Amino acid sequence: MKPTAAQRKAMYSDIVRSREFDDRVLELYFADKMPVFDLAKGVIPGEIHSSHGQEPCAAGTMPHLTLEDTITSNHRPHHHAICRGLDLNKLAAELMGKKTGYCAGKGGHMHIYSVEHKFSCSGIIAEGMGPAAGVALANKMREQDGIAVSYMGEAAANQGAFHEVMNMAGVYTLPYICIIEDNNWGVSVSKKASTAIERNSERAASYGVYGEYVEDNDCDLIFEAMSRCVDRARSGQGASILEIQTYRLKGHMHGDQMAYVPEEEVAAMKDCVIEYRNKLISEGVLTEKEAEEIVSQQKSEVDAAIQFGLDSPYPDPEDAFQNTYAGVSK
Amino acid sequence: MKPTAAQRKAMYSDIVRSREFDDRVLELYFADKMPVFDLAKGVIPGEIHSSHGQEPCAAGTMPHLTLEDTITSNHRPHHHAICRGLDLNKLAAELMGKKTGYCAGKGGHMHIYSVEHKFSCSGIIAEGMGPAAGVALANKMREQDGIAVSYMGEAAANQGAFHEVMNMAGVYTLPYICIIEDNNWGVSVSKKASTAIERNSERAASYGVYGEYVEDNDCDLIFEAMSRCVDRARSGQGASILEIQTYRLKGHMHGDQMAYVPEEEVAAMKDCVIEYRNKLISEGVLTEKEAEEIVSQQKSEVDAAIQFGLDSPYPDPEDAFQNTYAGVSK
Amino acid sequence: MSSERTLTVARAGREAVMWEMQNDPSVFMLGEDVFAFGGVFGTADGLGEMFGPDRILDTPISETGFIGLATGAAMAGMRPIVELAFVDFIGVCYNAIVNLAAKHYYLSNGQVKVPMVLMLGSGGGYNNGAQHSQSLLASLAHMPGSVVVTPSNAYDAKGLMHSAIRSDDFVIYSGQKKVAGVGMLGTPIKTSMSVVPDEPYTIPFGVANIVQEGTDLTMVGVSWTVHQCIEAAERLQSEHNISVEIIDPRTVVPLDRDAIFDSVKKTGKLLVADEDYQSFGFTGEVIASVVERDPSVLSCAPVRVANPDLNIPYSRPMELRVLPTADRIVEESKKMLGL
Amino acid sequence: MSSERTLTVARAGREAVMWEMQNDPSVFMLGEDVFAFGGVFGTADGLGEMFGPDRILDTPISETGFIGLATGAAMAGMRPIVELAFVDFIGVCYNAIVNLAAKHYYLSNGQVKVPMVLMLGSGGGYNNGAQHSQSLLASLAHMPGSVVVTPSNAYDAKGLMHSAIRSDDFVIYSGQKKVAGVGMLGTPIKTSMSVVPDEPYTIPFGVANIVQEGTDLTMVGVSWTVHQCIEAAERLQSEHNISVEIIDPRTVVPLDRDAIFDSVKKTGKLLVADEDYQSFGFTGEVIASVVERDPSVLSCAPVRVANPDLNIPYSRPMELRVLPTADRIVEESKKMLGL
Ligand SMILES: Cc1ncc(C[n+]2csc(CCOP(=O)(O)OP(=O)(O)O)c2C)c(N)n1
Ligand SMILES: Cc1ncc(C[n+]2csc(CCOP(=O)(O)OP(=O)(O)O)c2C)c(N)n1
Ligand SMILES: [Mg+2]
Ligand SMILES: [Mg+2]
Repeated sequence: MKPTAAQRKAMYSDIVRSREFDDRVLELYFADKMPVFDLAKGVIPGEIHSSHGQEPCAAGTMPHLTLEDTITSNHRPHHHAICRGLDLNKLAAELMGKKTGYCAGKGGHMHIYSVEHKFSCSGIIAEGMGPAAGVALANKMREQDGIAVSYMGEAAANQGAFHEVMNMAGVYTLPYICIIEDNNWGVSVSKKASTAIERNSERAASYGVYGEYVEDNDCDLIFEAMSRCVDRARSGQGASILEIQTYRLKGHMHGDQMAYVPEEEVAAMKDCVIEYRNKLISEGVLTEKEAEEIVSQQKSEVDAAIQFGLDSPYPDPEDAFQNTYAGVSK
Repeated sequence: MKPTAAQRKAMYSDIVRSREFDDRVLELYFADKMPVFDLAKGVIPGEIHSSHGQEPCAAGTMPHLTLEDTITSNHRPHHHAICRGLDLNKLAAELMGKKTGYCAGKGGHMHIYSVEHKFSCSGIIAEGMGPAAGVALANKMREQDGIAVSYMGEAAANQGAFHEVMNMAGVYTLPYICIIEDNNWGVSVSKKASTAIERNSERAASYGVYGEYVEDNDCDLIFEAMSRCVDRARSGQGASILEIQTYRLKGHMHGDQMAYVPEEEVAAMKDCVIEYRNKLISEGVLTEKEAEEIVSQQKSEVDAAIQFGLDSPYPDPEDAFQNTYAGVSK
Repeated sequence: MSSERTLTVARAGREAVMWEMQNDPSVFMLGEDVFAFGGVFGTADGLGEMFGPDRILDTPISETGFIGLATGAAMAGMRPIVELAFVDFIGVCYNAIVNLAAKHYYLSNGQVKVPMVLMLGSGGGYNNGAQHSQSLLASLAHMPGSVVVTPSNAYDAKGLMHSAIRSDDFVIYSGQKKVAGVGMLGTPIKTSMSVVPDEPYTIPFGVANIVQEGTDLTMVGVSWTVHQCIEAAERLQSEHNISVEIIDPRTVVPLDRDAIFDSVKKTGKLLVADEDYQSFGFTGEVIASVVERDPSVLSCAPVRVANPDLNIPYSRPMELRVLPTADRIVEESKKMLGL
Repeated sequence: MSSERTLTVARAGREAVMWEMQNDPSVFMLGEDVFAFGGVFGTADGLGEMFGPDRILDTPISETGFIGLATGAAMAGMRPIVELAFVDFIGVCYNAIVNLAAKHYYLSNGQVKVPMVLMLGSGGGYNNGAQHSQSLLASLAHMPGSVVVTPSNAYDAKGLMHSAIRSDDFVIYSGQKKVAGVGMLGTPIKTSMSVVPDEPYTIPFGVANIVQEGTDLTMVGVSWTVHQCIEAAERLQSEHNISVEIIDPRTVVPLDRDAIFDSVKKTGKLLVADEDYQSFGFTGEVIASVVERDPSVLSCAPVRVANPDLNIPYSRPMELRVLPTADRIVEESKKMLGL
């Protein structure tokens, strides 16, 4: 299934929104960590893994998912959260550890939960696969609609959980899709140094599931490939591995200088926001003016969200003792 | 490489030796656990996983390995230990928890170690793969001869460790062979119910390693397949998965009634000791008389070993406190 | 109509599972060897036939995978019961237990519930070697976010299983293999069997059971060691006229520190028995919990009877040496009491 | 020629690694991001260039796999140093650590040695969320078969690293991220830096360091909490003229129980500070170790300052609330001392 013009505009809008958000976070991140850089300082502390360059992996896949479907993301969750439609205010506030954030500050950048969006993420590599497949299992058992999708990086495909969950997805014919965003790096280790074969989608053959590789970080190609995987999932044909060639434009986390990435590789990295904009304009789907409107619209929403976060209060220290158990009072 | 007549006789002798040992263990196992069956009772206590039916997987592969090579086995280790040439006396004694056993009673049936045979085994599924691949890595780093082989069941190929180690074996081009004894069952779960694809050897493609499937539990076929894997390992071509179709004749552990195995499947199970004997006799490699001599020779060695175990003393309770650390005194 | 039935721990727990499965379609079980085999320790005996393979789901040997799946199913509103057989296997799925299932509720600030039960079989004493005899309770109880249940008798097993399945929290339900009373481990421990009502009933988490009252010495045990304490107490009573109070916390998370403290306040003496490795474990926690309130309640040094930090040897005499048996408890008690 | 150099913990530890690698060809390092990146916490900074990719081996994100491989390499006579970055990742490889590497020596009755070092970075306090801030020491120290090392300063870091690499035992070398003094975590903690001799030297396992002598109160801390104790002690001294004795066990397995007991015997008061989850952990073990010898050495209830059994919240005010800070230690000490 090819995306309509409206869908393409929406995807463009989504990647811009995600990019604007990440740009503002990046700015804020470094603003108050000087003169001695300290992860613990500033309005946005801790490690931040931005989605710069990988936005199409989310923007191209999410249009196929409804609110009955479930998503698990990983340590690099901003593009997934934003393209899933999470509220920017609550997202920004969570990154700042504010009371108004999705988890009232308990989760942070790597632990964003929105139960209404059936969205969660976590910081342990490949950890999101099991829960996603488990939701798929639950839906299948209850003969209920809803598929499940997990997002992760190419390096995560060498974690044991990948193997175990994909095999179970195959055995139980689950409505589940494992999306692999191949940015060629797991922190500082290149795919070649960590992965015995070229294409993780070919590992689908080990699990009796469908595998597809999208060789360019392009919203349209991703949209089409995802439609095939989603069709399979919804029609009872089982699980897929969807592997997307993408680019990690700003290093593993904020502060990573990428000294280990060969110059030629850096030079060859494509910026999807520019590429897709040019493509849509050249194909007459979007005018320069519309594109600018989208950018300024998203910029202002992001600015407002950041401001919301900044203006929000911190939780009380004693809030740490709330919601420890659902039913047990210790 | 095809086995010579002498090698074939030796393999026959090995499978007989292993079978005789397991038969005597089985006998002893139940002899003193009545009237109320209790795993903790008797001269051989605990769970015992016998090798009945799987002997060729060890007998056909071990002839290619020297004392420079390293072997890790699993929870079903008797045939591996015996075909590797471990001392029957010490083996029997270890199973009885006697002071004269390989580990002076600390290890037991699932933890037999013989450093001179570079042999170890353990009870956690797929746990032996990492250490074997690690020895292979060490040998490669030191440019030292010696390959490493791990033995396990087909159900172990669904454990995350399998994936992680095989991928590393591929990435580092290790002189390592993973032997999968496919007896179609992991305790009570059939391969079909647990494994998304038919052949685990095909998973080799996920790791850039060599994969081979031996479709019959025959010492000669296994010998030949192993020679190809060993050649690759010794000549720097890297790792292999060698999958062997075999039969678990006596259930998962002693006491398992195999109620869950379909009758037709039980009926179709081949007994390698009978099959191979008939084959060698019909091909003129062995006479009936020679075969009988081999059996009685092995029987008497096994009997002597069992007697050695029975006659050996138990360790002192306080021996539990010995060899806790190599260098630390607590 | 309630008949007087004496059940084993395994059967009592299974009865609760059965009732919940019959009455709540969101409850299902998954794990290795549950469908046709009924669970390695009989926890699912007969359930396969009763509920079919879709609700009693056999899994591959992929513990990280299936605990991950169960967590997802629980997040989606199901109530999975995961059978892990040996607690020794937590090593291959510790992350799924402590970093995944045990963290969602808190990190999501209560948005995401994980109403899941993880069933484990712990303990040794039957010569099954170092990787099939461990207790490992502390490695689980140490981590926040889960409830840890350790029934010692059939009555508690059933009530706590009902509570576990109905709980909206992630509950680790740790059975002890010899306490369970499964066939292959010989005659069931007499004191583990109880008259069990037909009807479902629940037992609250965090409320200790005072197994017997006494005045001279408090013993705290969990699961198997409760019975070692009972045996030791009988001998101390009959041979030395010592009156022992025995506390069974029943759940180690949350731990009923009040009950333990109150008892020690009365007796002045504390012995803690645990099958797990001693250091950084249950025994230290119990002792610290008492003395951090008030060390003056102790009239002499408290005593720990646990595994002396050794990997578990296979051989019978050595394994018996490391187990916290009634013999060791009697011996240590006598020293404590100056007998 | 020995110059007076003040080093950070990370650099001092790395110096020992470097020396051992230069002098013993069987020593090598493996883990994620060690070659080009120098280790996430700088533990391998510069080593890649120095020793090349064959001795500073980058691995896939396959912790069970590479700890398994390292164990095998160690069995074959190599001396691998495994870099695991965050201790939080033990969840995915707990089996390889506690059931494999930690069991071979004992189960083989001493036939098979596993001379391997596992390096970990523990601790929070920099808003990195619940899966990148844990301490988890007890989950490792509870399991028999490994040595667990926890240096709090540069001098100890170097000496203990030499000891760890030369040891024929499996050694878990747990660094605390903020104690390490790595760039991205701000200014190094002053008291963690020390003058470090150029020459190699070893520090024995199981011998505590008495950080400072005192007469009124004993504080026991590990790694980061040693520095919280130092800060708290300074304030108690200057503001209330309280003399604190601070004990740093340096290795938690084996634990120098004698040194702790002797100190408490002298001061009569015990406070234990630990960044790990409180229950079933280090604090309970230390307290129990003292009172099981003689509870009468305590003149008042011992106190624990640890994580109050909560998953670690991301947000700064909440995270600070659960950390065992100097503030909390001062406050608790004052209560203890009736101030
Ligand atoms: C089990 C585990 N091991 C290691 C890490 C540390 N870590 C976090 S992200 C990362 C790299 C992940 O690479 P990839 O999966 O390709 O995702 P990317 O960062 O490229 O998006 C690593 C090693 C972790 N979080 N969990
Ligand atoms: C991690 C782990 N999970 C489960 C078990 C329990 N277990 C022991 S053997 C076994 C079945 C193994 O099947 P397979 O690998 O095919 O070997 P086989 O017994 O058929 O020789 C299981 C599930 C274990 N020992 N370790
Ligand atoms: Mg990547
Ligand atoms: Mg099998």
